[in-house]
Parts: sequence; structure tokens; C-alpha cells
Amino acid sequence: MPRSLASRPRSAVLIATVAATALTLSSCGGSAEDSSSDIEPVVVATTEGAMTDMTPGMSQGSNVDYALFTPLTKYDASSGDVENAVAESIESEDQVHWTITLEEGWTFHDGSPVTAQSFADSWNLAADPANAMDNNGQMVIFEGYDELNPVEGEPTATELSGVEVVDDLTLEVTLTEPNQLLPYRLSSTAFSPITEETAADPAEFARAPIGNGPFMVEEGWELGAQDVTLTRFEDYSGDAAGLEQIQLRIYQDPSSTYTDFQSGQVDVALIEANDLTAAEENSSGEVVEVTLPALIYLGFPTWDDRFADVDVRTAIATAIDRDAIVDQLLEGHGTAATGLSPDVLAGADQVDCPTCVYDPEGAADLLESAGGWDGPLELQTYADPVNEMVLQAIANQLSDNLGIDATMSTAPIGQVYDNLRAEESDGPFLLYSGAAYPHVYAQANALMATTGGLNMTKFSDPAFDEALSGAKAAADLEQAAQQAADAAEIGLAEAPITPIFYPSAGIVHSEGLTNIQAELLGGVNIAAIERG
Amino acid sequence: MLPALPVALILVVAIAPGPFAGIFGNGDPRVCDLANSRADPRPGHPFGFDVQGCDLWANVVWGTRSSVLIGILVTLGVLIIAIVLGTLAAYFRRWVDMLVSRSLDIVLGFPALVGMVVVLTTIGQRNAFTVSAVLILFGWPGMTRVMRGSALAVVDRDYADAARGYGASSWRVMWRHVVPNAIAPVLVLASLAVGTMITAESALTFLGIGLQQPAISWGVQLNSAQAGFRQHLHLLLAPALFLSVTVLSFVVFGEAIRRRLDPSHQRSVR
Amino acid sequence: MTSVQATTATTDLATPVVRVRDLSIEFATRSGRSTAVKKMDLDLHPGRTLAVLGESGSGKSATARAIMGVLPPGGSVTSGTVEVHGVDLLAMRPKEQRRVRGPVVGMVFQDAQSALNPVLPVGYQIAEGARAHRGMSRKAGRELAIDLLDRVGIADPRRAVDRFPHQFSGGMRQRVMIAGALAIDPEVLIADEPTTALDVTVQSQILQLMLDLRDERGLALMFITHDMGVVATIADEVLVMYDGHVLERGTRDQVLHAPEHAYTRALLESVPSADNRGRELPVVAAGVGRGEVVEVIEPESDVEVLSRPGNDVVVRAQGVGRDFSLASGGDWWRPGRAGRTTAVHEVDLTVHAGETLGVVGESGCGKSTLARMLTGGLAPTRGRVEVLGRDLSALTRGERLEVLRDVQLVHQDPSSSLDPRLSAGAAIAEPLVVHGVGDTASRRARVLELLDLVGLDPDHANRLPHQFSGGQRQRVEVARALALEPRLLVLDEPVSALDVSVQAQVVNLLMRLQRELDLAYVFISHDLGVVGHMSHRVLVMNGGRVVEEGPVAQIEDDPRHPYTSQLLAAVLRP
Amino acid sequence: MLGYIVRRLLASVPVLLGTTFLIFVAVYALPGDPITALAGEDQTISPAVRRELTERYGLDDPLLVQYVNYLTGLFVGDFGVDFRGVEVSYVIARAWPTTVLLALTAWVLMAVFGIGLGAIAGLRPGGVVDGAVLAATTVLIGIPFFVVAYVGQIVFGLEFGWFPTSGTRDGWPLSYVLPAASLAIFGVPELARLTRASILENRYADYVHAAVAKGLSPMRIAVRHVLRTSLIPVVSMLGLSLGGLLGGAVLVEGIFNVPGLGYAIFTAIGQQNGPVVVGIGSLVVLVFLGVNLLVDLMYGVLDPRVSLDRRG
Repeated sequence: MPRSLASRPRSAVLIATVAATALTLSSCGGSAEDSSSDIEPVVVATTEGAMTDMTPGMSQGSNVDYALFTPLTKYDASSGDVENAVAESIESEDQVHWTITLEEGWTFHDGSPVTAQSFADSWNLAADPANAMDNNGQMVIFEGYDELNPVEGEPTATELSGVEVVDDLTLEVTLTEPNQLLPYRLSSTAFSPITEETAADPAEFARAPIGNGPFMVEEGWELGAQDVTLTRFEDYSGDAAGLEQIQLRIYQDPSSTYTDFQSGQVDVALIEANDLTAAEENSSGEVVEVTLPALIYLGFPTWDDRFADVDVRTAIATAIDRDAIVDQLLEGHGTAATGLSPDVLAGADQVDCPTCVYDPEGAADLLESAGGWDGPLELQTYADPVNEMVLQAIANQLSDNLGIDATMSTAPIGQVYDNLRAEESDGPFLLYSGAAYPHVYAQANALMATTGGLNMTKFSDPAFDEALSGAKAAADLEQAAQQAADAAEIGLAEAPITPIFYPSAGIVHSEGLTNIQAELLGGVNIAAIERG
Repeated sequence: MLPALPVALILVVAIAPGPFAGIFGNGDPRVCDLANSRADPRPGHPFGFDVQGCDLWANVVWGTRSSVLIGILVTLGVLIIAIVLGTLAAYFRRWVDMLVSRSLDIVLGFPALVGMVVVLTTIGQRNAFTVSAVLILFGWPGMTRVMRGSALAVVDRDYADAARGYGASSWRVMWRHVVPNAIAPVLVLASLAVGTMITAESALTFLGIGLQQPAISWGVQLNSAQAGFRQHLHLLLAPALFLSVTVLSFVVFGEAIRRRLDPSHQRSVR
Repeated sequence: MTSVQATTATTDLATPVVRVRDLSIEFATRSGRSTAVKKMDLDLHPGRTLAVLGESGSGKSATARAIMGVLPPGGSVTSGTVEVHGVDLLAMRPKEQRRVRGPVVGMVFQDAQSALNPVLPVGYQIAEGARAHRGMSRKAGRELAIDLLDRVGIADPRRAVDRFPHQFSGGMRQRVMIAGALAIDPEVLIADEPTTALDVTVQSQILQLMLDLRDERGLALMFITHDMGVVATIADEVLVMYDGHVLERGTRDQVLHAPEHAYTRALLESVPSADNRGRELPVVAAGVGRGEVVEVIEPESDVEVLSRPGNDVVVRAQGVGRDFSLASGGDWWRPGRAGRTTAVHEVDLTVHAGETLGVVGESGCGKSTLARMLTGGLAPTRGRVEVLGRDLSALTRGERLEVLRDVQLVHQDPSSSLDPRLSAGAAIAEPLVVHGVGDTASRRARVLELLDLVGLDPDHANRLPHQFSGGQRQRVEVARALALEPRLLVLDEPVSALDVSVQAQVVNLLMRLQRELDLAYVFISHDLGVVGHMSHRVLVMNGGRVVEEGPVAQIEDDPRHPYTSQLLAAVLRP
Repeated sequence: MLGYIVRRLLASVPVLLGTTFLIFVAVYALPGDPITALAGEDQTISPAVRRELTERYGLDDPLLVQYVNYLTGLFVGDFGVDFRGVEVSYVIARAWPTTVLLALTAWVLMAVFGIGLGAIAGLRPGGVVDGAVLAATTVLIGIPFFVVAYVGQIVFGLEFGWFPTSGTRDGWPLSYVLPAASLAIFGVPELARLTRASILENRYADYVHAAVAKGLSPMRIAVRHVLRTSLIPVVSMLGLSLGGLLGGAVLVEGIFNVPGLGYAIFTAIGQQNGPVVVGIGSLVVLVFLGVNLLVDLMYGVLDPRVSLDRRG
């Protein structure tokens, strides 16, 4: 259906999910297992986008990626912490040089052992520009990336100099700058290991992946296949999967999954917020609502003189009634933003957002004292039904509370970003930002740092940048979280962006299934599902 | 002519929606309160409220304007192109006909919807005029084809020949004899096209490439209604009802024109 | 041999196969109901021909269609019986009717082109009746069709049987039609003007065929026609209809030679021919007659009033010819195939002021192409056309327009040569507007003058073409042609679409205009009678060539070319 | 006949060139940077990767060079590689059968209902069926199709459970009924009206009267004489409607999650995946031209008056 046509930034296309509210519905955490194989396999809906290329360098962090691959570390949905998975330890003295030791006994689905080389191969493959892999940019943390990816001219290296295999179970990694958050980053499937065969010919394994995750595919699938069966990997070294088999039902467009769920064709599906109300009112099946580790925010084009004054930005930000938008417009399916990320992300609950309050009178006074507003105001977003709905409501509120003639317009997503990058837009814009890894630092860095990947406001504040760098170089994770939160507050006080809400999605599942959890950045945790 | 009444009424609403919107009290489509979001109909608000908490009746009435404007604009555009190209092709034949017929084939060969998506995405600008222009761009071949066929028949009639015989210029023959006599089937198609084009606009908007807020049109309303129509059916029904009635009025009107122009009404529209 | 002999059959006259009594037919029109046929009686006897004579709208076709149950929409029988072998056909149930219509009474329609389904092979259409009624197999039906095609005179019937109607000529199609009716072996055959659209030579062949079939099979034939010549050829009894009423009935000789009713007499006298050459024709006042009261306006004098030609040459053609490339004219990327056809070979002709040059020929002989070349509508491939001494091809566009004001074309079918949306006044004024003659007021005056000249009333100026009768339309067309005061009118079959009585009016008008305005005419027609009536000289065309040229008397009495003789022999005379 | 086909094929060359070029230009002009779209807006793309991709897809060549390269490939049956590294011919091959099946099913439904209803109405004008058909077709024109599709999905798929609500897992015909019916509904009213008008036109033709005068049964006359001739314009419209059906497939395939060409091309437009858009676009145009040729050949069969060698 058309609403998903306009793709969101990537992590959103995947309907990314960190289960902030991460519920374990039923507490029977045991492996009450159903061994009778003649029972119909549990059908889990997924999107075609998640199934195009499963090579870690191309992976998108979907729940299927996590079912097939297990990286060095793993995010715990219930606590919000990062734990070791394949790694036995990840240690550093200076946050630049790291020693990674692997746990013994991990094997790939084909029986070959998971070694230090398996990780080095994967990272080198992704870092090589000749492969033009999507996750090439993530390898930037490793020393030697610049030699492989020079700004101009030919590469002067073929492998990352910062990744060194010491022995089968030990890696020595050198980073380009101190980064206390490395364990968080390594939990991404982009950093999963690959077999020797995959390294030699990645295209061959794109849709017949040999991973090290809790599930395996016995045969590959064709592009466009409608069903793919996953079988439990019995030699998995982590927590064994709850079900013997899972049938993935691949949707081109996730919007019809709810209808299919109702008609009994699907057992577990991630549904969009629009369908949540219907799902809650409907008796068939059960619903788990999850808050996405993402933020919908309003950004200001700081290159436009009209928004140069922080008071003007603050006035606009505080004239928005976030609670009304979430409660009325979104029918409660979302969370009014009080910071940069849902609280479950590390450090997120320590962020205070001065512009996230609703104070219409104060906003009007503030705008008045800043010189008032002249002329129309055009808000922008890309074509997406929720974005359009929310932005229209914001426009209405600005008109009502500030007396500004506010309207909205939409454009194709590519054009919106192109215009912003070229500084050709002249109105505040409503955008989505998903956390690249479960840490408030990720959002703060992406949205407000001078070099941030999603810094569309062209905001640049040395004080903020410095504070944020300090967080990365912090002595421990706790301190890193606190410093990142402090930095975020510095940025938010300048109001280059103002957070609006954290979007929600829902997992519906048929009765008889338990332990339905959200996976990091990718829908339901497939391995956790149990019958019972 | 009785069938003209609904069309006339719709035109009046399109030109001056204000009084009609205000019949039940709240006539301003932009007075919105999120507290009323998706609220059901209640006294003073016969159609209830839309997602933004605006009065749906006022919105639907105001939506008549852009929907009907687009319908008429596109039909006029297509009609003019059809008359000009169809007549020229039929009158001059040879390379003019070849050119017109080939371009016609090219556009017809294009799956129109896909073409419109590509072009509208490319333009980026989406207002009543660009949407109309795109609908015209992909809508002209059908009517042009009919006009060409109809004009071909007229050009072959003796009176066109007779006019040339007493020295009338090509321009005069086309304008005074060919066009008036060939236009009937195209006019009928045109009256039907108004309705079709209104639906087409709503389809484009549904695809997210038609009009967009803050424009008020039935397509925009239907588009925003599809999100939650299962819980709030009135969101979908109100604009759909108006759309259907409008299209129907124009269809009935076209049918009446057809009967009038073709008393035997045995001749096919095409 | 093409002359037709009527043989009088001697069958029992007492028991008619079909007996129509008190038949009335009405049509629903916008302005209410109108009576098409009023209390009609007729009998059809085996082996005999009843000719129903009448002009358009007289109710003759409606009678036939009512018998066959194919009245056009809106038509209905309001009273009367149609007894076939003593049983009333109209009272039967549809299923029983189908056992009569077809098997007992067959029908041949006027226009075989439209009465044959264009998308079915003729063999199928001939056999389908027999297959339906006699349960004949497809194969047997095919054999039957081949037999019948052979019988109606179609060469190579085994191949013809699989062809489609459009692959046949008009006369052949009519034969196919007849074969289709005969396939069910009816006792009665109703033929509704089956030869009207055909050339004279073909017409006489078809009539002969029908007479042969009548005698061979003892058919009772009902033959509907407006043509006195046809009546004289084929009828045993005649029934004259006018406005739904039977005005006169009797044997052929009685009606043709001793008509009782004034209308019948007027009809007979108003047929133009060399015999009444140059004389004014009697006219039935159109629309005056209601029922049995018909007003006939007899000519004021019975003397020849043909104009005397002058010596000025108005138009001269020298060796003009025209080729057409074939329809498969190729595509845009390559020129048409070599296929070209010659419509007109080298033709020479001269027309003087006040003179009528008759051009006679059958369809496809190049008459119309010649007409268009003379009026500048079509450029000749060869030779040249001079109008008042100026060579058309040597003139600039503007000069040509000026010169061509003196030459105007009058089309065959006035119903299509007048723009249906322009009033008569506007149509007549059009040439004046185009040439910038006068202002609005003076043009209006000129229109009234022209209307008066062609015998129409001033208030006719505001009427639209469809509000005129056929004859009146032809008058409007003539008035338009005269608007620019031309010296020459090229008349392309100006009266062939008109009824006899109307034809007489137009012929009278044309002759009067010639005398008054000293006009030269090129009068093109397939009808030797009309040409003989009003021409000074005649040009006979065949296959795009002029085969004979000379004064009327010489052509009529002493034809030198065999084609001319053939043409003359095929003419049916009352 | 053969000569005609060859000439027609030659004549479609400029049309094909024209349309593919137009699609090419339009895709070229799509806003946004395809490389950014490829990786995702929030991904950082190193200049080296950008160079590699630009090189790989020839993105910095002038438009005409790209077009000529594309055509050369097309000439040997190579549709190129899309921006996700998948052979476009592969994308087409997997989506093609589904869409063809869907479009053909819709086509048949449209023909059966359109012609059937039109014929009943036309043979008994003014009757109850005629009135009902006229009313129903008029109302149908006024309802936006997606409303019809959703309602059909919910009523027949969900409430009654007669048909699957989405996907093509249950194969033909079960899985195809709902989407095909939604697709066919666009065409039924117009087709029914055309059939009705065409029948009314032929009902009182002389040859029908001639058939009555032969005492043929009404059924035989209706089928053999009236319908046969009346269907000629209908066939040509059916042919033309295929383009519309393929276009409509875009919407319907999305709503019913049918993995076909329509959805592929629509997604590709969203992702600025030019090669897929151009590839599928060219293919659809090619199919359209082919179907038109077929329709014209059919015309020759249905209407012997039409001599194919004389049509340009």
C-alpha cells in the first residue's frame, strides 16, 4: 500500500524496534518446547526489504538478521543493557586499543568454527569500497578505514589495519578515536561473522546465508519468495530458540499484514500504529505495544535568518501540544517526547528537554519579545501518512497559539533530504531518526553533532561537540551515559531540533504463543517465541 | 433540463462553499481542536470530525471546490487538445495525422498511472494545477482519438467539400463546419470525463502523489481517512459519498447530453 | 440480351396466398402518432406480380415490413389482418409466426449492402434459414448455398460461397440476397425496391432473374417500387399508394395507359425523357395532398422551352485525366506501392454559355472525378482545364479562387452537402462571406433574392436542413451555388436521390434558371431520361473514357458505340 | 498477413523508442540522489563507495550515452542490473507471471461481466436488467476503486473468509479472485455501456431485419447477428484496456500484497531504482504494442471488411 512507498530513513523501513517497554508477556522463560513436528509451523510476517541480502555488510538489523546471525554482543530487550554474545570479553585501557576475546565453541550452521578471522573477514569485506556495501560507513570506527576509502584517488590498502587477528579466539582492534561505546556498536548485525566461503563469494550467500545465529535456513530462497522456513540450529552456543521451526511470510508491503493476521494467515506480525487501535479493540489474538527506539522531531533550518534566534525556535517548540498529538491524534500510540530517546536507551532517562514543554502563552510572549513573526510559515516533511497528520496538527497549533499562518507541504523523501543538505529548504521540517545503536549518544551525535550523519539543521556548537566527545572517551559506560545525556541537554537547550514524540508499533500474535519480545531494531525476537 | 440541476448545484457549492458549509453552524473547515479528533457525528456536526478535529461537513463541502475545479480544468484541457489535434489530424491527414496518431500511441502505450507517478514525483510540486496538467498529459489521447474519428467522417461529407468548392479556407472549413459537426460525441465524453477526472485526482492523492494538505479535497480526505477507517467509518464515508454523488451527477448529465445530441440514441458514444 | 419480357402466368386467381385486409400502421413520433398506412387491402396470387407503386413516405415499405414483422422501432400495426393460406399471421404466437415468415413468405430488401451481415460469409447467410427451418446440416446448407448462388447467376459459386458481402458488387449482393430468400423455398417473395440502388444494366438483369424465378417456382411476387419503368416491366397488377392510402389499383395496362387518378397521371407525365424533351413537367404539390386528395400542378404550356446556347466558351477541358494511388498507399517510412489506378483518361469537352452538356455513365465511370476537376476541387494529373479562357493550373492560389467563383458544383445528395447546423440563409450566405461580398445587410437581401429565385419563401432562410424536404434542400443547394453569380454549374447527379414528382420540380427549376441567367450546365447523371430531357449535347462515359459524344437526338436514335446501345436497351420505359 | 505483421512491428519501433526514452528522461529527472537512496538517508557513504557505484551504474555519463548503452543492452535482451545489484531481468521474470495472471484474470472477468451485462441490457433496452445495469454501472463509476478494494478485502476475505486477503500462496484462482475483481471493476461499467450502445446500434440493422424475415429464432439472431457484429468495437476497447489494467495493477498489487510488476515498479520509483522502472516500463509498453497488434489481427478475423494489408 502506498503509505510505505515513501521509505523512511533506513532503520525505519525495517520498522525498527527496541522494546522500550519490552514486555515479556508470559514469564515462563523456560524452554517449554513443542517437539511434535507435524504441527503447523508458526508463521511470522516480515518484509521483503529485510530479505534481499543477508550478508552482514548488507544487513539492516532486522529480526531475521538476528535470527540468522549472532554478533559479538547482544542487546537485552528487558534491561536495555548490552551483554556479551560470541565475545567472552571486550576490554580496553584507553578506549582506542581493544582486545576482543571470543567464547570457545561457537560454530556456523555448516559446522565450521567461528573464529577471530571470521569477524575480520566480515569487517574487511564491508570496508572494501569495491563491494559497495551498505554498511561500509559503519566500519569508519576502525583504524585504516581511510586508506581503504580515501576521499580522492585509489585505495592504498586492501584490509583494515586496525583489525588484527592474534589467534583463533583473539582480535586486536585499533579505533580511530576513543570510543567507550564500542560494545554497543558491535551488537549490530553489521558486525556479524562470516564463513570463509562467504568471504570469497558474498553474492552466492546473499539469500542462502550461513550464519551463527539460533536459526538456520536449510536452502536458500529466491528473491520474491513468499515463504521461507527457518529451522532451529541445534548446535547454537547461546540460548536455544524456543521453536523448532519458523515460517517467515514475506510481505512486499507490511500494511496488509494485519488483515492477514485477522484472517489467520499469520501468527506473529509487527503492525503499524494505525492498526493498533483496531487490534486492541479486536478480540482475535493479543497485542504487545512497543515504543520504537526512535524520535520524530521538528528541525529548524538554522541557515535561515528567521530561525537564527534561539528564542524563536524555542517559542515554536513550546507552542506544540505534544500530549494532545499523542493522545488524540495518535490515539495514544506513541509517547510524547521528553528527551531524545525512549527512556530504555542507555542514558536517555537522564536527558532533560527544555523545549518539550507546552506553554502556549509563554511561547507567544517569547515570540513577541523576539520580534514577532512576519509572513507565512511552511512546515515540511516527506510523504508519510503519520508524518503528514502530525505536521498538520503542529501547523494548526502554531496558527492557533502563535497566530502564524502555518501550512505544510510534502515531497518525496529523497528530495527532502537533498534540499536540506543543499540548504534550499526554508521551513521547519518533521523527520524521523532511529537510534543506530541502543544509546542516547547515537541520537545526540546523529542529530546535533557538527559531523552528525542526520544533522540536517546544520547546527554546530563547539561546546556541545566537545561534551559529546568527552562522553565517548569516558572511563566507563555509566559515566559515558551520563556525559552523553549532559551533552544532549546542552544541544537541546539551543533548540536546533525539538523532539515531538517516540513512535510506537505493535506486535500482534495468536493465542498460544508466549514470550513475545521485541528484538533490537527489528520486530519480534524470533528466537524467543515459545508455545504454551 | 432536470439532469442539469444536480450539476448546477454542485457548481454553486464549488463556487461559494461558505454558506453551505455553515448550514449546521460551524462553517470554517480550519477551526480544529485535537480534542475532537475522529469524534462521531453529533448535533451541529452531522458528519462528525476528522483526525485533526475539524468539522468534517465543512471540510467536505469546501473540498468540492478543488475536486470540481480539477475535474473541470482537466476536462477542458483534454477537450481543447482533442478538438485541435483531432481536427487537424483528420483534416490534413498525411504527416499531421501520422504525428498525432503516433504520439497518441506513445501516450496510450504508457501505463498512465505509472506515468503519472513518475512525472508527479519528478515535478515535486503538487497543487491543483500540476495535478491537472499531469492528468491532461495522460488523459488527452482517448478523446483525441474519438474526435479524430468523428472529424474524419465529417471531412468526408459533401458539405466540407462544398465549402472548399466556394473557396472557404482550410481554417474556415475546420472551424465552421468540421468542429461543430464532429464535436457531439466528444462533448458527451467530456461530460463523463469530469467525474472520471475527479476520481482520478482522488486516486493520485490516495497514492500520495496528488494534492496535499493544506489543500482541501476529497482525495486528501479519503487519503487521511484510510488510516483508521475501520474504527471511524464516517471519515471515509463522508468524502466518498460526496465524490460518488458528484461523479454520478456528471454521468447523468452526460447521459442527458447524449440523448439530446443524438435523438435516435442508437449511435454509440464512441 | 438485356430486354425484359413479362410473361403473364395463368394460375388460379381465386385463392390468394396472402390476403391483407384493412391493414393500418402507425408510427410513434415525437409529435404523437402518425398514420403510415390506412386501411390497406391487397392480395398476392401464385405466379403473379403485384407492383406497389409510390413515392417515399407513401407507406409501401411499411406494408411489406408489417407483413414480415420488421417494422422499424416505433411502428405498429393498429388494425387489420394478414392472412396467409387463410390464417391470420398477426394473431399467431411468435413461434408460429416464424414458421410462416421465411418458409412461406420471404423478403428481399432494398439495400443488399446493409441487409447482409458484413461479418458472416454469404454462404452461411444463404443457408441459415434453411438450416433453421429444415434442420439441414452445415454441409448440406453449404451445398444448397452453392446451388442457389449458381441459380441466381453468380460465377464460380464454390468460391463465392465463402466470401463476405463486401467482396461482391452491388448487383451480385442483390443476387445473394435473393438466393437467401429462396433458400427456404417460400411461396411468396416480397421485394422492397430491390433494384433502386443499381445501375440500369444491372437492374434489368435482376428484374429478369426475378421474373424467371417467379415463373419457375410459381412464386407470388410483391414488388415495391417508385419507378414506372420497373412497373411496366414486371407487374401483372399495380397498386398506387400515396400518403398511406391506395389511390388506384388495376392491371398493369390499365394503370399505365388509362390511369384514373390524377396522381397516377401526373406521375406518369412527370418522368423526364427525350419524349417530353425541353417541356415543363407537371408537378405534384408536395405536402398539399392528404389522403386521397392530391393536387397536381399542370405546366402552363406544353411547348419546348430549352434555352438557346450562345457562342462564349465557359469551360474547356483538354485531355484532362486523373490517376489515384491505391488505398494501400504505403506507410510513412516508404512510399506507396506502385499501384495506381486511372479514374479518368484523357477527356476533352467544351461548354458554352446557356448550354447543358449531359454526362451519362454508370457508377465508377469517372463522372464525379471529372466534375471535381472541372470545378477545381481536384487537380488533374494530365491535361488542362480552362475557365473563361484561363488555365487553372497556371494561376496563383488567389487568382484561382477568383476564377473558380464562376464555376460551382452542386452535389448529388443535398442531405449531406448542407451543413446540418447551418440555417438555409447562413448556408447560402457562406460563399458571400468567404469572398467578402457586401455587408451583413446586403448579404441578407441577396439571400432572400436567391431564395425567391429558386422558389423558396423568405422565412425558409431560418430553417435548418433537416426541416426541409429533399427537393427543397436541393433548391437551397442550388441557391448557394448561385450566390456568387457563376457562369457554369456542374450538377453531379442532382436529382437521382429525389422522388419522381420532386425530381420534376427541380428539373423545371434548373431549366428556368438556365433561361433566366444564361447559365451553362454540366449535367451528370446515370439516368438517360433526365439527360435526354434537358441536355443539348450528351457525352457518354465508360471506364473513365468518353465513348461517344453528340447531340441528344443522335445519341438516342442512332447510337454509334455499343456501350451506348447497351445503356439505351437497359432503360425501362413505362 | 505476414507483411502486415512485419510492417506493424516496424511501425512500433519508433513508438517503443519514444516511450522508453520518455521513461528514461523521467527517471533521470527523479529528484534525489539514487546512491543516497540506495544506502538509506541515515547512512554515511564514503566517497570511495560513491565512486564505485557511480562507475558501476554509469551515473555520470550524459543522459544520451546512458540511454544508448541501455538500448544496446536491451537489444541483446539484457535489462541491466538494478541499484541493489539484482539483475532487472530477474526482477521481471519473477514478478511477470503473477502480473500476467492477475491482469488476464481481471481481463476475463471484465470481459465476461462487461459484455454479459451490456448484452443483456442492450438486448432488452428499457427492461429491469437494463435499468439495473445502468444504475449499477453509473454508481460504480462514482466509487473510488480503492474503497471497493478495501471493502472487498474485508467483506469477502475477512468476514466471509471465501478468499485469502492477500498474497498469492493459494494460487490461481483463489488468490487472484479478489485483486482481479477489484482491478476489473474499473473497466466493467465502460465496457458494459459500450456493448449496450453497440448492440442498440446493430439491433435494428437491416441484416437483423433480414434475419427476422427468414424466421430465425430470436436467440439465434441475437447471438449470430447482433452480438457478433456488436463485439467488434468492444474487442478494440478490451485491447486498449490492457494498458489500464497493468497500470491499475500498481494499486491493487499493493493493497493485496501481490508480488507483481506493478508493485515492483512502484517500489522502484520510491527508491529511485531507475533500471527497474525503465525495464518494467519498456516491457509494459512492449506488451501493450503486442496486444494492440493482436487486437488488430483479431479485428481482421471478426470483421472481414477490414483488410489488414490496407491498414497502416
